[in-house]
Amino acid sequence: MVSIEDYGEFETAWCPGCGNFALLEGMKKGLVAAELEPHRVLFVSGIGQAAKAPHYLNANVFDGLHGRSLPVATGAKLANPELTVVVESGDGCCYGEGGNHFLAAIRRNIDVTMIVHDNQIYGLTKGQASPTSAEGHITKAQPHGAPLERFNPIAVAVAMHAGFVARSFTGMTDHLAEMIRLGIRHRGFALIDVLQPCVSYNRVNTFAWYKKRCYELPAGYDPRNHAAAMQAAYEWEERIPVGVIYQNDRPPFEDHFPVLGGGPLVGREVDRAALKDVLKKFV
Amino acid sequence: MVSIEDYGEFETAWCPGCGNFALLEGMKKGLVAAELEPHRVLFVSGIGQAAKAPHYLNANVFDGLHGRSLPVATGAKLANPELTVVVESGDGCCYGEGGNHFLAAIRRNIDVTMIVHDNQIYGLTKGQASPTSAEGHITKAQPHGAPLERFNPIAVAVAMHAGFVARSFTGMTDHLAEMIRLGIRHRGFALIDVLQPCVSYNRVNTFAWYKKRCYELPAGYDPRNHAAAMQAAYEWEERIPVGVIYQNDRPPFEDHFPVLGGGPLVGREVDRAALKDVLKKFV
Amino acid sequence: MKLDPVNIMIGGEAGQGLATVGELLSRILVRGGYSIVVTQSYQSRIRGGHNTYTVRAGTGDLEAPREPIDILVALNGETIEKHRPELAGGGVILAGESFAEESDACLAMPLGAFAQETYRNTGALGVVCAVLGLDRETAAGSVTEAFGKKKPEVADSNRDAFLAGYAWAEKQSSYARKLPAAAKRGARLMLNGNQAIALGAVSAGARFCSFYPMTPSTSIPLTLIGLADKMGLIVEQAEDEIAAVNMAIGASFAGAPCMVATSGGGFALMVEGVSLAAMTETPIVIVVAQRPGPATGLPTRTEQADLEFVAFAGHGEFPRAILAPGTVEECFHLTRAAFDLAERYQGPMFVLTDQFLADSLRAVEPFDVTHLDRVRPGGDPGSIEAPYLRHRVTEGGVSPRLVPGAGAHLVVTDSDEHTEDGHLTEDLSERTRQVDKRLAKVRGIAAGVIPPVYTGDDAPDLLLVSWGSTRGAVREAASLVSSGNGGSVWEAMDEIRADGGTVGTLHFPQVWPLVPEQFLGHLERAKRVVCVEGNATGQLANLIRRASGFDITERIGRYDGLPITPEYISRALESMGGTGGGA
Amino acid sequence: MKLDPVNIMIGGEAGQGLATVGELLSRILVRGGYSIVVTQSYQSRIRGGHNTYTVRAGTGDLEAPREPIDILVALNGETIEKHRPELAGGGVILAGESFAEESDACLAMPLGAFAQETYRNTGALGVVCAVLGLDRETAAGSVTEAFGKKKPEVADSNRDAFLAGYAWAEKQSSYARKLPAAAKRGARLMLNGNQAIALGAVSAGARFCSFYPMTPSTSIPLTLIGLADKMGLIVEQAEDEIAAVNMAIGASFAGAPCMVATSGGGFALMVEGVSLAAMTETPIVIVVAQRPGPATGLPTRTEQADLEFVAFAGHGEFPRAILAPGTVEECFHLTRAAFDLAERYQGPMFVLTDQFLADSLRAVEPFDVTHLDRVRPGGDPGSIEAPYLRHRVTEGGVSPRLVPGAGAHLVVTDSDEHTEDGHLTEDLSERTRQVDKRLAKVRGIAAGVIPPVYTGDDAPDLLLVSWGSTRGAVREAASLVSSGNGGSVWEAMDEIRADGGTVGTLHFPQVWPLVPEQFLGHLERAKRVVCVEGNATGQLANLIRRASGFDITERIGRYDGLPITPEYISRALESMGGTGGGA
Ligand SMILES: Cc1ncc(C[n+]2csc(CCOP(=O)(O)OP(=O)(O)O)c2C)c(N)n1
Ligand SMILES: Cc1ncc(C[n+]2csc(CCOP(=O)(O)OP(=O)(O)O)c2C)c(N)n1
Ligand code: SF4
Ligand code: SF4
Ligand SMILES: [Mg+2]
Ligand SMILES: [Mg+2]
Repeated sequence: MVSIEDYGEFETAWCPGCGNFALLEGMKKGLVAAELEPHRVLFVSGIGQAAKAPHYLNANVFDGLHGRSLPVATGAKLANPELTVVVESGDGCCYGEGGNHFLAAIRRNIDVTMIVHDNQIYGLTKGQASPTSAEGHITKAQPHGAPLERFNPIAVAVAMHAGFVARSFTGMTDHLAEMIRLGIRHRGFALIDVLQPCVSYNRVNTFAWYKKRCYELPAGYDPRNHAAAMQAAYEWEERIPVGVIYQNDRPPFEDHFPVLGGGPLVGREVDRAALKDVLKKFV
Repeated sequence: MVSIEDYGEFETAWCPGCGNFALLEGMKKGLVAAELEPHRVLFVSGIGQAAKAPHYLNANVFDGLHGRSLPVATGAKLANPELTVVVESGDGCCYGEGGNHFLAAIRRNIDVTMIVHDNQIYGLTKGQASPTSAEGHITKAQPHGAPLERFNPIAVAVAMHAGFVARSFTGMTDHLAEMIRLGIRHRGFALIDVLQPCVSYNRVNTFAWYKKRCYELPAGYDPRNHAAAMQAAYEWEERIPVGVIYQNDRPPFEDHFPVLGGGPLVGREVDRAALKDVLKKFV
Repeated sequence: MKLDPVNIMIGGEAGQGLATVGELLSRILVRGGYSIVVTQSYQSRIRGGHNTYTVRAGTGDLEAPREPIDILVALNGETIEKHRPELAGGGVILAGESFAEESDACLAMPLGAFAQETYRNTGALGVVCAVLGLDRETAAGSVTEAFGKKKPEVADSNRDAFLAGYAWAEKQSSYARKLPAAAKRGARLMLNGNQAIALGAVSAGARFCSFYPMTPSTSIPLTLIGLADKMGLIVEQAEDEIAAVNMAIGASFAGAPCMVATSGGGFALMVEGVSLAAMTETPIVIVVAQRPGPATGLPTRTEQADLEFVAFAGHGEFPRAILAPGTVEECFHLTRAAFDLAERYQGPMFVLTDQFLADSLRAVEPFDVTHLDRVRPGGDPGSIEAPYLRHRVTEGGVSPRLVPGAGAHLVVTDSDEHTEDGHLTEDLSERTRQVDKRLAKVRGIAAGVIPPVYTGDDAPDLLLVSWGSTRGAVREAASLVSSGNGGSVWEAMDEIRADGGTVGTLHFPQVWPLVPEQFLGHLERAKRVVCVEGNATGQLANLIRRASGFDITERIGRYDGLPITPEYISRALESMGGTGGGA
Repeated sequence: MKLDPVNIMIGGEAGQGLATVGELLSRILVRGGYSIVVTQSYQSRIRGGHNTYTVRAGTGDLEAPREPIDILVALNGETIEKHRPELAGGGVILAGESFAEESDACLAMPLGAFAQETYRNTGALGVVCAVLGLDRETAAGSVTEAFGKKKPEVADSNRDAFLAGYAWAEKQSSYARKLPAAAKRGARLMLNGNQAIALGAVSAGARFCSFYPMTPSTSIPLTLIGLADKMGLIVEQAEDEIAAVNMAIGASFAGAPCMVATSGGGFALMVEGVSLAAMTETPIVIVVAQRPGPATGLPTRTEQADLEFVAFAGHGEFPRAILAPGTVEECFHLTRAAFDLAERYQGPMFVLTDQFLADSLRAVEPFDVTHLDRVRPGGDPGSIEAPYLRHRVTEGGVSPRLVPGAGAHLVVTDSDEHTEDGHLTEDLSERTRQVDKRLAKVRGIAAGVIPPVYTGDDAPDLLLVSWGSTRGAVREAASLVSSGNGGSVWEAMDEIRADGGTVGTLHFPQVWPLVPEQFLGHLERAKRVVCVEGNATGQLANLIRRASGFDITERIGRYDGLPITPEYISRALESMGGTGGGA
C-alpha cells in the first residue's frame, strides 16, 4: 500500500499563495490513488516554476530543457514501457517552446500523462504573456496587450483526437487528483490542463476568477462524443468546464513496436547469431 | 496590366509528371488574377521539392531553412507591410519541422498567404512519411506503416479560428488560381493546402486517388459557419472538399503595431530629438 | 569616519523589494556626483531565497565590484549570517531590530518606528543615506520622484519613511561612514549594460527585435519595448528562439536593421539561423548574455563560458565578429559597432555580454546623439545596373545590397548554394566562387578589428589579460598593485611591487577575429602573463593560442556564478605563486 | 590491354538507375575478389540532372578515389560532354549508340539490341563486365540474385540483357580493359560508411535511434530500420531534430544505448541537447555526416567543414570526444568506440563523417562479432549504497550510474546545476564541485585518445596531415610519390623524390581532444608540413595550433563538394611550390 508520506514533503521555491502548492498536493493524491510507488514513476519536466514541481516529491526525475519534456518522456517510455511517465511543466514550456512536440505527442498517442500548470503567464521569467494568456492581456512585455489569440490547448487536442483530454483547477484538489489518476490509467497520451493561479504575475486570472467560472461537467456528459467535446472545448469566458472533456481508445504508440513485446529495451544482450545473419546480407 | 509572361518560364528540377508543375501554373495565374507585379511579391520558402517552386518564377525570393518559412515571412511582412508575402513549401516543411510556427502564425493572423504543396510525403529526402501521410502508409522508413495519426492541417487551422482556410488540388488549376487570389486578397493569415501528387514516392495518394475524391464545396456552403467548417475539415476518406472551408475577419497582426501607421520600417531616419528624450529618462 | 569608495551590500529575500531600494540608492548616489558599480546576485525564483544588491560608490572612477563590505544592510537575519564574514574591518551592519545582532558593528534600525510595513525599506534607505552623509533634500526628492508615478499618498508615505529613517540615523554618529562630497558635474545617465545595449541599438537605427524571454537577456527587449512606439520599432515576442532568429532575418532581408537577444540555451537554438544569415548574407546583430551552463545551469548568475561556442557556432564556414563590452559605455558603442559591421559585411555579428554586466548599473556621461549615424540597409536601385545580382562577386566579397519592394528589381537569395543572382545552383565552380566571395569578407573584418587595450609599461613583470566584463577587475587589480594600496590581501602582488616590479593589463573588447599583430608583442615582452576569465577552461587563452601560437599557461578562472573581483585575482595569484597553475 | 587498378565512371540522369547498376557492378567486383572504392556524386533532385557513380577496382588494396577515368559508361550524351576531359590516355567510352561520339575511344553500345528499354542498363552492365574480363557466370549470377527479389521474369529478362551485352562486348576485343584475376579470398562484406556505422552501433548494443531525415545521414537510420525487428531496437522518425536528440536522451536516461544521426543543419538544432546530455551526464552518440554549408549549402555533396563547430557546440563547458572515421572499417569500429566512450564518461560523444565516406562502398573483411562486447548502461542497484546519488562526486568525475525502475532507488537529474542527488541547487559551492567533477572526466578521455597514425620515415621532407575521410587520398599520394609512380602530374612530389626525399603521413582518426604528445614530435621533425582537409579554412590545423602551438602554415583545402584525391593534392602542391600558400 502506497501512502502520501511515501512521496515526502519538501521545501519549495514558490511564492506564498501560489496555485502550485495545491497542484503538488493533488499530484501526490493522484499518484497514491493510482497505487504507484515512487520508484515506478518517472517525472519529466522542463524549465519554469511549474517544472520545479517534480523536485518536491519522491520519484525518478528528469528535469530537462525548457519546452522539451515530451520528446524526453517519449524516449524514456519507449525504452522502458514499464515506467509510468508523467510530464509536468508550465503553459509556456508545453504550448510555447514545446508546441511542435505537443502536436507530435497527440499524433503518436504515446502513453504519457502530461500535466500542464496553466497559469496563463511566463512566471519564472517574470510575467511575459504565454500562449494561453488572453488576447489583450497586458504585461511588461506586452504593454498594448498580448497581440496573439489565446492558444486553446483543449480545442486543439480534441480537434486532433487526443486519447484523453481533461481540465482541472488547483481550487479543486480532489477533482485534480481524480483527473490525474484517470490520466495515468488511460493507455495513451493524456493531457490534463490545470488552471493554476499565479499570484505574482497574473492579476487577471486569479483564484477567484477561475473559482467563479469552473464547473464540473454534468453526469450526462459523454467524453466520447467528439462533437460535444469540441463544443465544451470552446467554453471559456463565462463558464469553464472541468473534468474529462474527451477520450477515445486509440492504441498507444508503444503497441506499434513488435520489439517491445519482449519488454523493456533495457539490459538486453546483443543477439550475436542474429547479427551474423544480418552481416551475411552484405556479402 | 500584369500578364503571365511577366512571371516567366524556367527549367525545373522536378520529376516529369509531378503535381508541382500544375501548382506552379496555378500560382502564376493566381498572381496575375491578383494583379500583382513580380517585384511587389516576396516568396518565402523552406527546403524540399516544393520549396524550389519560387525559383521557377519571377519575384523576390527568400528561400530559407527547412521548416522556418513562416517566421521569416512574418519578419519581412512586419518590416514592410506593403510587400505581398507568400509562403510556399511542402507538407513536411510546414507541418513537420515547422509545426510550432504554424500554430503561432494562425494565432498572430499575420497577413501572409501560405501555400502548402501537400504530397503527403517527404519528397526530396526520398520518400519518408510526412505529417500528412496516412496512418499506416508504408515507406522505406516506415516499413510497418506510419505509426502516427495523420496530421489534419485544415482541422487544426479551423479549430484555432485561422483567418482563411482553403484546400485545392493540382488537378484543378483554375480553382487553385482562384484560391490563391482569394488567399492573397484576404487580410490576415491564409492557409491553402494543395493536394499535390508525388509520382516518385507516393503511390497511394495519386492523381487518380485525389481526382476521385475531390469535390467543390456547394454554393450554399458558408465558410463563416465554424461548426460546418469543422465538419468539412474532417471529410477525407471518401470525399475531399476543396474550396474556402473557413474564413473570418480577425484583424491582421500588423494592425497591432502603431508604428506601422507610418508605413514600412525600411529607410526611416532615427528621430534624434525623441532619442534625447528617451535618454533623459535615465538621468 | 570617512570612506571613499564605500561598498554597500543590501541583502534579503526575493520579493522584499531589494532591487527597488538598491536602484533608488544608486540613483541618489549618481545624482550626488558619485561613480557607482552595482552587482546584483539573485536566485532563479520570484519570492523568498536569498538575494543581494551591492552598490560600490566613490568620488573617483570605479571600474569593478570589490569584496569587503563596508555597510551591510540586512533586510532579514539570513543576510547577517551569510555575509558577516565579508564585513570589512570597521564595517557596519544596518539591520532591522527584530533580527539585528548583538554587537558594536551592528546598528539595529527601529523600522517599525519609521513607517508602516510597506514603507520600511524606504525607512532603511533613509538610514543608509544618513550614514553615508548624503544630502537629505536631494535624496528625499529622488524618493518622491521614484514613487510619484504611483498615487501621491504613496509618494508622501515613502518620503516620510525616508526622512524618519534619515533623522533617526543622523543621531547614531558612531555609525556614520560619510562619503566625501563629490565634485560637481553635469547630469549623467544611470544605465546597466542591457539598457545601454538597447539604446545603442536604437541609436544605430534598429527597427526590429524578436526575442524569447531568457535571463539575463530579457531586459534588452524590455527596454526596447519601453521606447518602441516613441522610436518607431517593432519588438516581437516569438514562439521560440528559432522563430526569433528567423523573424529577425526576414525583417532584415526586407530592410529593417534587426537584433535578437538571448542567452546560451536560447542561442543554441539560433545556431542554424546564424548559418542562414551568413549564407543569405543578411545582416543581423545577435546579443548573447552569458550565464553559467551547461544546459539550464545557474539561470540568474554570471559566467564567460560561451566564447568558443559563439566563435564557432553554425555549420559551414563564414565570417563573423564578436564584440565583448567591458563597460556600460562599451555596451552602447560596441552594439552600434555590431550594427555597422552587420550592415557592412552583410552577415551575423555578435555582442557577447553576461549577467554581471547586464545588471550592473553605472553612472555614464550622456551620449552625444547628434553625431551618431545610423546604418543604411540597401542602396539606391537606380545606382545598380540590371539585372540585380544579390550575391554579385566583388573584390572584397561584399555585394551591393538592395531591399525587395524598393524598385522594380528582384531580390533573390537562397540557403542553398546559389549563383550571383541568388538562385539555387549545384554548379561546383559557382560554389567555390561564392565560398571565396563570402570568405573574402574575413579580410575586411580583420582589418577593422578593435585593438586590445594595453595599460602599463612596455615590459611588465606581470601582464593580466582579460576580455568583456572582467575588464574592470583586472584594471583595478593592476593599478592597486602598482600603487601599493593592495592591503593585506595583496601580498602576492606586493612582492612584485616590492622589488620594483610592474603590472600591465591587456584587455580585449573584440574577441573575434583575433589579429596577433595587435597583441603578440605585449605577450612576448611581459615577464609573466596570466589570463583572467569567468570560465573554467581559459577560452580566450585558447583562442589566442589558436591565432598566435602564444600559450598563456597561467589562467585564472571563475565559474561559481559570481563576477571576478580584484580580490579574487590576487587570491588566485597567491595560490599560483610565481609558478603558475590554474585558480 | 590490362589495367590494374581500373577507374570506371557511370554517368547519367537521376532516376536512370545509375545507383542500381553501379552497386551491382561493385558487388560483382567484390565477389570477384577485387578491392573497390566507390564515389557517388549526385544532385539534390529525384529525376534528371547529372549524376555519376564511380567505381575504382583493383587486385591490390585501394584507399582513395582517383581522377583519370579509364572506362566512362555514358547513359546519356551529357555524360560524354562533361567527363570526356577526364578520360585517361587509352581510356574508353562505353556509350549508348544514340548519343555515342565518333572516335576510336568510344564504343557505341547497341543497347536496343540487348533488351527492351527497362533492361538496357543491365545490358550496359554486361558490356562493362566483358570489357573488364570478369567471369560471365558469377556476374550473371549476381544479376539474377539482385533482381530475384522482384518477379522471376524480371530476373530472367535482366539476366538475358546482361548476357547479350556481355556476348556482344566480348567481340569488341580492341576495347578490352581486362582486370587481372584477383587472388582467391574468403567472402567479404560490401558496405558503405553509413551502413558500417549502423552495424557498429548495433554490435555495441544500440537499442534506440531517433532521427529526422537529412542527407547524407539518412541511410544510417534506414539501415537500422532494416534490421530493427531482428536486432530488437527502436528507430523513430521524430517531428524535428530537437525532438530527435531529446528522445534519444530520454531513452538513454531510461537505459537504452542510443544514437542520433544528422547533418550540419540538423545538428545545429541539436546543440542545446548536446549541452543537456553533458549536464545530465546522459550517454549519447551523435553522428554528424558533413555536407557543404553554410545553411542548406550543397545538400548531396561532401565537405569536412563542421569540425570546429562540433568541437565547441553547446553552451557551457563540458567533456566530449570526436571520432572521425577514415575508412569503412573505422566507421564500424569508431562508432563502437563512441558508444563505449558515451557510456564510460556519461555524456555526448561524436562520430564525424561526410557524404563521400557515407556513400562510398568498399570491400570489407567480415567483423568477428563473437568477440565484440556491448555497452552496459547502469550498474547493479544492490552494489550501490542508498540514497543513490546520480551525480556523486568521484575521483575521475564519473558517477556510478543506475537506471530508473531497476530497483527501489530513485534516479534524479536536472539541466539546472544540481547537488549530487540530482536536485536543483543554487548553492555556489555545490556548483563549483559539479563543474570540477564534470571537467575531471576530460583527463580520462584524454588518456584514452586514439593516437594519430603515422607512416613514413622519422624525419620526412614532406609530411601530409589529414583527418577523417581524407585519409586514403593522403596515403595514396604519399606512397605514389615514394614509389615514384606519380606519372606526369607528380612533378611537384617527384622533385622531392628525385633528390632522395621522402613523404610521411599523419592521420587523425580522433580529432578531439588533441594530445600534443601524440603528434608534436612528428610535426617538428618533418622538413615541411602540409595539412590536407576538405574545407576552406584548415580547421584541423587550427585545432592543432590551439592544442600544441604548432602552426601548419601550408594548407590544402577543397570545398567544391567533391572528395579530395591524390591528384588534387599533387596539383595543390605544385601550385604551392616549396613555398606554401593555400590551394
Ligand atoms: C531555450 C530556453 N528559452 C528560454 C528559457 C527561459 N525560460 C525559463 S522558464 C520560461 C517560461 C516559463 O513559463 P511557463 O512554462 O509557463 O512556466 P511558469 O514559470 O509559468 O510555471 C522561460 C522563457 C529557457 N530556460 N530556455
Ligand atoms: C534542419 C533540416 N532538417 C532536415 C533537412 C532535410 N530535408 C530537406 S527537404 C526535407 C523534407 C521535404 O519534405 P516536404 O517539406 O514535404 O517537401 P517535398 O520534398 O515533399 O516537396 C527534409 C527532411 C533539412 N534540409 N534541414
Ligand atoms: S511566480 Fe507565479 S507561478 Fe511562479 S511561484 Fe510565484 S505565484 Fe507561482
Ligand atoms: S519527388 Fe515527388 S514531389 Fe518531388 S518532384 Fe518528384 S514527383 Fe514531384
Ligand atoms: Mg506559466
Ligand atoms: Mg511533401
